[in-house]
Amino acid sequence: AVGFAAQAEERYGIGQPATQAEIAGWNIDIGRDGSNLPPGSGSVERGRVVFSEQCVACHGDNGQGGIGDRLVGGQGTLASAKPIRTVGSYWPYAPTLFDYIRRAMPQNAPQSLSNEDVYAVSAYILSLNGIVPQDAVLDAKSLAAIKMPNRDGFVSDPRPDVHDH
Amino acid sequence: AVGFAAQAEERYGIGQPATQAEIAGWNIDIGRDGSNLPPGSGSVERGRVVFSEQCVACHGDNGQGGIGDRLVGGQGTLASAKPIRTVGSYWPYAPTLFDYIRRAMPQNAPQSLSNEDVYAVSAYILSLNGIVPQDAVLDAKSLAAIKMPNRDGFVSDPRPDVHDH
Amino acid sequence: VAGLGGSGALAESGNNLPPNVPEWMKAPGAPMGSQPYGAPSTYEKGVIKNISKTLPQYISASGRTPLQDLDGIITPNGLFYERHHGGVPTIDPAEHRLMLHGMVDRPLVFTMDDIRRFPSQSRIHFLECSGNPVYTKPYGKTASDLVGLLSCAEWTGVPLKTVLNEAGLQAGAKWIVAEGADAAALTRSIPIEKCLDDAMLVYSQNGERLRPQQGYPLRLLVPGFEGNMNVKWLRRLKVVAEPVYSREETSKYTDPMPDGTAREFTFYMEAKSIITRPSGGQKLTAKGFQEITGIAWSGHGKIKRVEVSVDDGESWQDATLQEPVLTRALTRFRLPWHWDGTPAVIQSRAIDETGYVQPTLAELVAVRGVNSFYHNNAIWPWRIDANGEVSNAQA
Amino acid sequence: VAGLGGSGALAESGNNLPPNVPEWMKAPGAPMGSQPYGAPSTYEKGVIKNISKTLPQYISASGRTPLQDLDGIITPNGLFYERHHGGVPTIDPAEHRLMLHGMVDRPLVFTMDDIRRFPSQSRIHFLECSGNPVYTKPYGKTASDLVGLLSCAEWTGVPLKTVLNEAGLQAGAKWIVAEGADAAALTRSIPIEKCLDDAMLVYSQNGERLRPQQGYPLRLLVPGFEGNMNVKWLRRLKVVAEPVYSREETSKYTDPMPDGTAREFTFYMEAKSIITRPSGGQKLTAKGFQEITGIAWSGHGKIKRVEVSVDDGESWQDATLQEPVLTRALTRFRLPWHWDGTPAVIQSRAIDETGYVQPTLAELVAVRGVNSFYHNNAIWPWRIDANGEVSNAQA
Ligand code: HEC
Ligand code: HEC
Ligand SMILES: [Ca+2]
Ligand SMILES: [Ca+2]
Ligand SMILES: [Ca+2]
Ligand SMILES: [Ca+2]
Ligand SMILES: [Ca+2]
Ligand SMILES: [Ca+2]
Ligand SMILES: [Co+2]
Ligand SMILES: [Co+2]
Repeated sequence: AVGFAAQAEERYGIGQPATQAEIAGWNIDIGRDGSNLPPGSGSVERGRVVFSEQCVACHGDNGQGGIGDRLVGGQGTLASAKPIRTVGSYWPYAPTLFDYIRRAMPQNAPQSLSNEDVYAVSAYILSLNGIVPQDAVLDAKSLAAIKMPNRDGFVSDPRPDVHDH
Repeated sequence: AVGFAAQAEERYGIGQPATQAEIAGWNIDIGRDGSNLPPGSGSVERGRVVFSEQCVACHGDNGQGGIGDRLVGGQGTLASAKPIRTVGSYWPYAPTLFDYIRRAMPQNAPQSLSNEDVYAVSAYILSLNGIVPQDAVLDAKSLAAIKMPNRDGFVSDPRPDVHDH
Repeated sequence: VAGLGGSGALAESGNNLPPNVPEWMKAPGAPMGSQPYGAPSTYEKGVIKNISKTLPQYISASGRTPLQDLDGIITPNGLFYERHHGGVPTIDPAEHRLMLHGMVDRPLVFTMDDIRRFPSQSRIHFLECSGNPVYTKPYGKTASDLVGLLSCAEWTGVPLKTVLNEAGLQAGAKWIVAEGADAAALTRSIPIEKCLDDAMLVYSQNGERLRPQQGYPLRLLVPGFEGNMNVKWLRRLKVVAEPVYSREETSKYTDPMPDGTAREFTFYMEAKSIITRPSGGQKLTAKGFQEITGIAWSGHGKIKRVEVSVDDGESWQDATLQEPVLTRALTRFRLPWHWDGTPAVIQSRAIDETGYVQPTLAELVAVRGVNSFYHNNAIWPWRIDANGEVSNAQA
Repeated sequence: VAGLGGSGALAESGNNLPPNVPEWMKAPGAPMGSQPYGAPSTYEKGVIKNISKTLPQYISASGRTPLQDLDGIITPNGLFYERHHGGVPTIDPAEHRLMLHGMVDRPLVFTMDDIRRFPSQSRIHFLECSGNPVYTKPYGKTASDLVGLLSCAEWTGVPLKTVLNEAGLQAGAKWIVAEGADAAALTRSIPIEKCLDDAMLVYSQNGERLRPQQGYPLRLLVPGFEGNMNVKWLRRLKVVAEPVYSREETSKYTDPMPDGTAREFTFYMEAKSIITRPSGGQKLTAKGFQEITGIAWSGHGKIKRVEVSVDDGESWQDATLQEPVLTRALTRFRLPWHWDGTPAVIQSRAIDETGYVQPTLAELVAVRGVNSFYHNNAIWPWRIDANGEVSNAQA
C-alpha cells in the first residue's frame, strides 16, 4: 500500500472479501491494449452470420446505421464540415469494440453472446471498415495488435479555450 | 400610512383594487369583541333543531362528542389531572363560536348555514353549557356581551420556561 | 428499507450476485418516458407518510414524514408532513385569489400571476407542527411517530413585506389575520413584526409548485413559528390592530398548564433534535462502527451545537454539523460511534445560536405538566438492547 | 403553468372569485391518506420531463428538467433529468452488490447495508449532461430544450475515499473504472485525484433513496464532472493504472474539433448560466416590473458573480445571488427589471471563483467549430418582442 492520504484513515471492517471467482465473473472491462480479453476467437465469416441475425435490425445492412449507430465508413471525414464518426473512422482502439459489444450489445440482450461470437462480430465490423481482411480470425492477441486509423486523433483537454474577459 | 420600514420601498403596481363588494363576501372573521358579526339572530330553540339535523351525528347527543369534539361540560376541570376542554370550559370568547361554526361547520358542508342558524346553533351550544338560558335568542350584541367562564384563563408566552444549562 | 436491517448474507437465489450477471443487466430497463413525472423505486414502497389507521376521521388529521428513513435535510415533496383541518382542497390556480385588506391604504386582490410577478426569494426552512409529540404516553415507537410532523424544503415566494408595501400599512396595524381557502377556512393571526421580517408568500417547494397538501397554489410561511400559522391555500390577509382570537388560537394551539391557565400565542418552535439512525424500530446488525445521525432545528435561528450521549446521559460529545448550517432549517448532525454489543441509551440535545439548550422531558413536565399538548421539544433517548434492537427509552 | 401567461382577468365562471365563496371551501377536501406518497396538483400536470416524441428509440435517450417552470435551486426528484444508455433497470437492493477490486490490498464486495454503515455526508450539487446543448441548429425553444439536462439535489452517501481506504490503494493506482449494473454496463474512468477528493458513493437524493432514473440503489457522484461520469446503478469499481478507454470515453463524450482531432477526458463542466424567467416560450403579460431570474453553476467551484444584460449585450449589471452560494451547486440569480414594452434581448453570464467568464456561442464556435457536440456552455440570449413573447435569440 502506498502513501495516499486515504491510507492514513481508520478502517471500518465493513464489506466481505471478494473471491477470485466473484471477481472473474464481473471483471469484464478490456484495456485499450487488449488486457483482460478472454480466450477464444471468431472469424469475419461467423461474424457476418451473427450480425445478420442479431445486429442488422438496428444497425442496417453493412452497418450503415438505423435506430442504432452507423458502424462503418467515414474515414477521412473527421476534419470536414460533415464529419462521420464510426468504429472505422473514429474509434482509437479495437479492443474497445469487444468490450462494448459484450457489455451492451445486442441492445435487446446484452451479455448474451459467447466470447467467440463477440470476437466474430467485432471482426466483421472491422472488416466492413476495411481494417481487417475478409478472411480474418480475431483473438485476444490479433485484436489487440490492430492499429485503428484514428488512434492518434485524440488530444487532452486544453480548456479554458476561450479568452477570459 | 405610517412609518413602517416597508413603506419606504418601491411599489410595483401589481394587483387589482379590492372592491367593497368583494371584501364583504370574504371578510368573515369575527373579532373577540363581536366586531364584524352580521345582522340576524337565532334562538336556542331553533339551534336545537339545527344541531339535531346537522351536528349531532358527529358531536353526539347534547354535544358530548363523537368523531367531532366534545362541545359541552368540563367547567372546573382545567386545573385537574384530567382537564376537559370544551366551548363551555375553555373558550375565552363567545363570538369565536359564530366565527368558527360559520367558516368550518358542519364539517361536511362549511359555509352552508344561514347567519340565523349559526346564531341559533351557537346559542344552543352555549345553553347546553349553562352559559345562556334555554330561552335565549342571540344576535351580534348579545353574543358579544357574553362573558365566557374561562375568559381570564390565558397567559402570554413565558418561554424559555426551563433552565439553560 | 426501514432501518439498518439486512446483512451481507447471500440473497435467496444468488442469481444476481457475483460471479453471476444480474438479471437487470441482461435486458433493457424501462424506456425513457415511462415516468414523465418520476416515482420512487417499487422496492421503496414502504417509505410513505406515517398515517394512523385508527383515527376517528381523516378530514382534520395529520400524516407524518418517515424521518428515520430519510437522509440529509431536504424532505422530498412526496413525504412532506401533512396537517389539515378540512381535507386537502383541489384549487384551480386560475381562480384562486389573495385578498389583502383591513388597515391598508389600498385593499388589493391578487391573481397567482400577480403574486409571481413580485421579486422572489428562495430559502430553506423547516416546518413543524406544534403538537409533535404530546407529553403523555403512549409515546410513539419510531422517530416519525414522535416528531414526524416535521419537514424541511426550499421555499420560493415573495417577501410578505413587499406585498404589504403594495397596499400600504396604516397606523396601528399590529397583526395580520391569515385565512385559508380550505373547508376549514383556517385562520391565524400573525404579529406584524414577523410579517415585516422574514414571512413569505410561498408558491414553490423544492423547485416545483407547492403540493396540494402543502397549500397549493399559495401559502404563508412564517419561519420558526408553529406549523399551523403557516396558513395554506392562503386566500385572505386582513391587517388589524389585535389578533382575531380564532378557534385555532384559543380552543387549539394554546398550551394548557397544570394550574388551569393556558399559554396563548406561543409561536416559536424552540430548539430540538432527534437521532434518526439508529432510532426506534431499527436494528443494529453488527458490532463495531455505527454512525449516529439525526437532525436538529430551532425556530430562533441557527443550530450552534448538537451534543450526543451514548451512555444514558452521563457524558456528552459534540456531533459534527453538516454544512451549510442555515437559519430555521434542519441541520444534519453526525457522530462516529463504536457499538460494543452491550445495551446502551443514546440521545441528542440541540443548542441554538441564542444559547438555548434543548431540555429533557422531565424538565418540561416539571414546568408544564403532562397535559400541555403543544411545544414538546424534549430530548428523546433511544434504548439499544443486546440484540441491537432500538426502542423508545421513554416508552 | 408554463410561463408568465395569464392575467388578473376574471375566470370564465367567476363562481370562485370574490365576493363568492369558492367551491373548494364548501365541502371537505381529500382526506388524510389519499396520497400516502404525494403528487403534484392535477393543475400542474403539464410540468413533466421534457422528452422528445420523435426519437428513433427510447432505450438510450434523455429526458430534460423543465427548468423554466422551476424556482430555487433544488430540483424535485420527479423532475430530475434522465440520461441512460440501456433503459432504467429495476434493481433489488437486497441483491445489489458493489465490487471494489483491481490495484487494492483487499478486494471487497459490499451490500447496500454495508455501504450505509460507513460515515455519511450530504451535499447539494448539480449534475449536468455534457451534451447540453449541442452547437448546431435547430436550437431548442425553451430553457429546458437548451439546457434541461441539468438538475440539482441534496445527495447523501459515503465519501469514495473512505471506501477506497477500506480496500487499501496500491502503488501506481491512478484511475478508477466505474461500471453500472444497467443493460449498457456503462463504464467510465475517473482520475484517482477526484476519487480521493470530493467523489461520493450516493444512495439518497433529496432525503429519500435515489430514484431508479438516478441510479437506485447506488451511484457515483463526481461533483462538477460531466453527468455521464457519475455512473448510476454502480456495481463495480476497479482501481487501475490508466483509463480503460471505454466506448463512452472514446466513441462518445470526446469533443470533436474542426481539425479532425478530438479532445478526450474533458471532464469539467465549465461555468454557465441561463435566464429561466422570462425565457423561451413564456410571455410577458404586462409592461412594468419584471423580475429576471435564472440559474448559474460551475464545475470548478462557486459562482462568484452573474451579470445580466437587457440591451443585447451592450451593458451588463450584477444580478443578486441567492444565499447560500454552494460549491458545484446551482446558484439562483435575480435582477429587478422594468420592461417598457419594446423589443429586448436579455442574457446572463456567469463568472466562477476561478475568474472564468462564461463565453458567447460565437467565441466557442470560433475555437471548436459547430461539430464539437459536448461542453457547450455558451451564454444564451432570449428575445422579447413587442407582444411580450419570448423566444430563442440564436434560433
Ligand atoms: C435493438 C437495437 C440494437 C441491436 C439489436 C443492436 N444494437 Fe448496437 N446499438 C444500438 C443503439 C441504440 C446504439 C447506441 C447506444 C448508445 O449510444 O447508448 C448501439 C451502439 C452500438 C455500437 C457503438 C457504436 C459507436 O460508434 O459508438 C456498436 C459497436 C454496436 N452497437 C454493435 C452492435 C452489435 C455487434 C450488435 C449485434 C450483436 C448490435 N449492436 C445490436 C442498437 C442496437
Ligand atoms: C361530519 C362531522 C361533523 C359535523 C356534521 C359537524 N362537526 Fe363540528 N367538528 C367536527 C370535527 C372533526 C371537529 C374538529 C375539527 C378540527 O379540530 O379541526 C369539529 C369541531 C367543532 C367545533 C370546535 C370545538 C372545539 O372545542 O374546538 C365546534 C364548535 C363545532 N364543531 C360545531 C359544530 C356544529 C355547530 C355543527 C353543525 C352545524 C357541527 N359542528 C357539525 C365534525 C363535525
Ligand atoms: Ca491522448
Ligand atoms: Ca392574554
Ligand atoms: Ca457485510
Ligand atoms: Ca403554540
Ligand atoms: Ca393583475
Ligand atoms: Ca467530456
Ligand atoms: Co436541562
Ligand atoms: Co467573451
